[in-house]
Amino acid sequence: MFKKVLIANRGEIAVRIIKACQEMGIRTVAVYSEVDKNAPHVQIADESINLGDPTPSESYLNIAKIIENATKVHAEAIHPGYGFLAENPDFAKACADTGITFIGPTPEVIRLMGDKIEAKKTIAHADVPVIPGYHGIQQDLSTLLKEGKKIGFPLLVKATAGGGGKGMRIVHAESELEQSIESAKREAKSAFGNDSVFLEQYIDRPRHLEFQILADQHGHVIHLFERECSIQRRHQKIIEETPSPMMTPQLRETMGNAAVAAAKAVGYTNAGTIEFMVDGKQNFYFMEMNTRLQVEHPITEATTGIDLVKWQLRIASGMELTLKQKELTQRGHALECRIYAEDPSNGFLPSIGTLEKVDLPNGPNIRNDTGVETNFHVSPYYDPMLAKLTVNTENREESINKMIWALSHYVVLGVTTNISFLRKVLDHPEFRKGNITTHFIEDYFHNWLVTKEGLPLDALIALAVYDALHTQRQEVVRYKEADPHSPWQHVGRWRMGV
Amino acid sequence: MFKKVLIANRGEIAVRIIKACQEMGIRTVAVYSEVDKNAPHVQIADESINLGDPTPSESYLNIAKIIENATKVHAEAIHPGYGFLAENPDFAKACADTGITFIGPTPEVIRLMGDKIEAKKTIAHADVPVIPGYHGIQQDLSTLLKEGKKIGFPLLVKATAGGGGKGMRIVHAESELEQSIESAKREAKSAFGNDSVFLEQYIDRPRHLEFQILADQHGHVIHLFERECSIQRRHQKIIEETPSPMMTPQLRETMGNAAVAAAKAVGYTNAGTIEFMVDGKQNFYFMEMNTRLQVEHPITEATTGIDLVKWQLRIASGMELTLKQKELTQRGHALECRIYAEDPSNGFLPSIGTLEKVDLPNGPNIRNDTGVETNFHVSPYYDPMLAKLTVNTENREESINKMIWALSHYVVLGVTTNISFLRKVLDHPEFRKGNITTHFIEDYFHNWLVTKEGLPLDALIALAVYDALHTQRQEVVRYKEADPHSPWQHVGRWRMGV
Amino acid sequence: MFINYEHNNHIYNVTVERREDQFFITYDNNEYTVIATELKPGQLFIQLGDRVIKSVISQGDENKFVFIDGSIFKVKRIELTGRKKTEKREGDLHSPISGTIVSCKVKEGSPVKKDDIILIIEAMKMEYLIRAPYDGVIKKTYFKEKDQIEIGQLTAEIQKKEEKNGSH
Amino acid sequence: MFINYEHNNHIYNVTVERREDQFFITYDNNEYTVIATELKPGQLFIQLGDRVIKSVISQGDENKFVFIDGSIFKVKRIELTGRKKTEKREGDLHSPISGTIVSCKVKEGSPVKKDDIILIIEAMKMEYLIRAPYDGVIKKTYFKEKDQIEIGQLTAEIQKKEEKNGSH
Repeated sequence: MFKKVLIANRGEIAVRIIKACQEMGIRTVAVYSEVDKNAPHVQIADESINLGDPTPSESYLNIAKIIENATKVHAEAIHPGYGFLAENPDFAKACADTGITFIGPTPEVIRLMGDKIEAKKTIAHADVPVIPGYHGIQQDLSTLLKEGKKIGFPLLVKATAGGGGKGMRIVHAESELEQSIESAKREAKSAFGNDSVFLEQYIDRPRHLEFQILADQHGHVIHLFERECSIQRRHQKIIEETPSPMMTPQLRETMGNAAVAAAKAVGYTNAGTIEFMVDGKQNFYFMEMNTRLQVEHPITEATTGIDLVKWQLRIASGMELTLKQKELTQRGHALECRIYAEDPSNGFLPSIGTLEKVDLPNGPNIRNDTGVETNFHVSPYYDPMLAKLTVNTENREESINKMIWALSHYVVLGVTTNISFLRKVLDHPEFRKGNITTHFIEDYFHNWLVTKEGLPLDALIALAVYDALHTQRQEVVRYKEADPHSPWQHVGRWRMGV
Repeated sequence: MFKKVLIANRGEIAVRIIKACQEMGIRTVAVYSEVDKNAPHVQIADESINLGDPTPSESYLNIAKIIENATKVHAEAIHPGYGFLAENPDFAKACADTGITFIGPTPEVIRLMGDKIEAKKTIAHADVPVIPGYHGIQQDLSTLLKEGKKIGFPLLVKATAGGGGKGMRIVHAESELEQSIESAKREAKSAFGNDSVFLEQYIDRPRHLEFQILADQHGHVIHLFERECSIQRRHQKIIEETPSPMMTPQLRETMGNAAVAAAKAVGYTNAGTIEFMVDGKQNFYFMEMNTRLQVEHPITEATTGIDLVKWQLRIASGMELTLKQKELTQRGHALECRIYAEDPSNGFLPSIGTLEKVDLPNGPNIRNDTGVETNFHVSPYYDPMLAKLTVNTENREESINKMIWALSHYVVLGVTTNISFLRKVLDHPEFRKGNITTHFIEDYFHNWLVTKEGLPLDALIALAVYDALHTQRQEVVRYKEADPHSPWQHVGRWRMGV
Repeated sequence: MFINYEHNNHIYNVTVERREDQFFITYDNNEYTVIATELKPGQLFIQLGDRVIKSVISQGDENKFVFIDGSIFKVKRIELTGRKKTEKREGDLHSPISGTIVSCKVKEGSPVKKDDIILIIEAMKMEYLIRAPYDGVIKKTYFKEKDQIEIGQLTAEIQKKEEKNGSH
Repeated sequence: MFINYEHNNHIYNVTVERREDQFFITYDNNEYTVIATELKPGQLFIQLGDRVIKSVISQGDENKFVFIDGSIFKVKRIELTGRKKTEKREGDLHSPISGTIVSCKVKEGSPVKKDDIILIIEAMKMEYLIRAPYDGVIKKTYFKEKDQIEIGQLTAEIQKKEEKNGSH
């Protein structure tokens, strides 16, 4: 096993990986940009390296700087987390070239799966169903317009290098096609440095299901069952669960086998995820493979009892995957909510500011993954996801109730968050019934507002108490500053009946 | 299901029960004595009742006061937790007489199992092995001395009404017998109001194993596998784990069936625990039945995925136990440490004081059950257990490593705790091998000292930094108070080089 | 002590007097007597008769955040000194976010139709569009490509088509 | 600034000077230069060259508690003004805990043998025994049954057998 691992990431995922390493006796090295110098992942690591400028390209995305530092501190391996460099084949290659183990698949597999067109072609050869569409190299507007019309509407425009909903547009009518292609290309260029897009038949109100894969370097490949990730806003997941309320044992076996076949077809190693789109008739189509740890991996850990990050480390160090498909069990039900600094009643706009108070819910089977704390400043440089909240119980209904309890005790003050919104989604009758699709938020929460009503009486009472408790002190201070020679007699009005 | 439940307890167990109720939509009522008025269990409950005087008999043990208040607030049921009134048949009876559901077995079963003599006789009839001994009503010294000599040495003197090691003595030679009987009787009188004792053959270096039982009011009884609780100090458990490192599938089935038979023999309902003593040849003997939730229930919850408190509530409300023995699975490994305010290098003497800082470790599969927080005052009125720390992983070795990591990040300042001691026990080679008995602490940690060495350099550096940071501010304030007209010039010595 | 709280453009007038741990609060012609403790900074435990109010309050530079019963409210304490609140205007041309201008689609003098894109702001790797609220002519633009923009800053002014004179 | 820390009857002499977030510490003729931040009250993040020291310190009435590397040390900051520490005497007759006297086995004038029980203190439902440290005669008892006793209080005085004169 490695003696020292560098974690090329920040936030909750860096914290989570550092803890796994430390439990295994591996020394950890955090990297950080200026604005993160006191962030939790830096505090918890055994060593840390300042990468400087907070602009991602200068720090968390700077391959040369990270490799150079990893060499300097003698890190034997680098864990990329998710996002940033996790799916960058050049980074994986640069690690290999320097003799550092990249904790993930080979650069070739990352490159292949990163090219959404080639990925689909390769996977289709393994007899895994894919969606009809145009995945050609011709990227001129007229070709794309022509191919789009051939596929018909609705259709999807998506960045070839994409992920997380960036560079993605749904086109409902021919008239929108041109502008959508241009806008998707511009966003793709900015996010991935590559403006190539593909077009696909758009399935209305599908479910998003994915299978977790673990594969070692000795040819063993297993899946750890499904995750249902249909609840999305702006094409990004906000609530994930397992097992899926729509899943049957037969379909689970069929899809699980397809996922293993897909991973085998590309010679996959380490942890990865095969994403499928499922229509109303239980037809499923390969969408893409994420060649890294997934944000929502905790729900799989909760229901299988497996620690995915520890297995990533073991596999990367060359150990054999001793878990057997037949011995794996999926037990109970787990639910994850992503806590975002964003305003759900205003288009989910990110919210920036200082977290004046963070107080997390805790209790049996409540898991908090967080990279922030009281006084942390949420900056515009990085993703506005603050934390993840995961619960697991004996069944779906209990998980929903536990999650609602936990969200009701989740205190984050100083920025607007999606916490109240998540509670409302979980408590929606159609969600409770399990009738969910990727359009759930649009269908039921289109013009949602946090508070149509005004301030409740209890809030006014609490505010008044707070101000009565705190004004006195403030006013005394103010007075002192103004006139230090007669400290008390003018303060009367503010010193209430003591 | 109940609409409102009163929790007749305090500390971590009251907090844990309140959370379970709230997740199920049940309104909760906390009770507290004066010293607990701002305790976590009061903060989290929906309502709370002041019982007054902190002396247990005036508050948490005061049956009349609790019943009266439960009636006043219209609580439909009372959960007694563990300790205090949990195994008091008069309390269960008083609840029944007032039309309040006692969450536990019937008063008759509590009374029977509370009488250790009658309990053993009854259980022996169900063909469950018990240890040879004297369990007679004759409690005069000469009878006890005569019976003791008949059993031979070593033997055990134990309070009939006892539990938790109170009123218990091991007698190694005839010469110690008289004093031990007297001292056990005195302690039993003080703790339980009953000085009756029994004598038993003493098994040298046994293991302490127990089986968790759930039984509904419709005749269904299941067990939820074993817990190994051999690691004890002063006859009280401090580390528990499941599965036991000595357990085999065959023995598990035999003992599990014996536990279910014992529970059925007494018409048991709700959650309970059958405690066994196991000798070096895998012979097991029934010791006693605890007719309540056990302190160490979280390790069973972690490995079975079952929420025991929620099932207690369901069973008490008359619902059927839908869990089937065959469908239950025991997965992975779980470990619990009890965090005590006590000094392991000084005879485990309880430590009293204010918790100046509490900061708990967190991470995947780390569970904190706690009833204290920063600024909580640990008083001499109640048990010095502050919290429980539970971890679960894929196997025993990983659990030990995770627990050591968690204990190394467990901050409790202001009182002496057993945290460093627990780490040393877990890291002992014989513990790691699973070679544990109830004598483990005596055998390997008899004269243990926290620090033979002095203060490490890092501690001195941290202290110096701390004092440099904090002295300045204090001195400035002190100065200001002394002479408000010339605020800065005299402060020089303390304002270091700003 | 008289206090005015603003929440969602609504103003609440409250008075509070304190006597040790007792607080006398009036709102909307009702008086409430409560007993309160601040357990930890900002964490209040308030008893109003039989009822318990639990709340966590934080004091930012401008706003207070109030956590109560699982909901959070953003509230401003204001002085009523005759100043009128600036009303939110139809078709907001203010930036909803701090970010970078990645594209400016109009010039001063350009005619625009309702919902035309005026400029595109990128923040945290997502794009936000500022669209024309009505048909008209661009009177002034305040930003060009690559400029930084702060939340609330005005991006442009439009002369509305139907209007006779310049201001809107 | 000169500081003396006491831990386990040992005294450590340290000096510290501060310049912004830099601290110059000398101990045992070595100087250490560190950069330190107090992340949260009492939570220190200290860089000593390549090495990071993480510590949490609390300030009680008398003692400081230092959490470092998973261990906790109880330390007292003391002024060295010529006062001598009171030495712990052989056979401690001071109460190790605050509690209630449940039984007093001796009277003034009673002869006792080494390890005889002098009194029994109950605290938190457990019993603690005070035993005679040597053979002798009880010179004075300070408590009777049902009395409250505080940690550190002297329970009794014994006149040692071999000794010629009264004091010990």
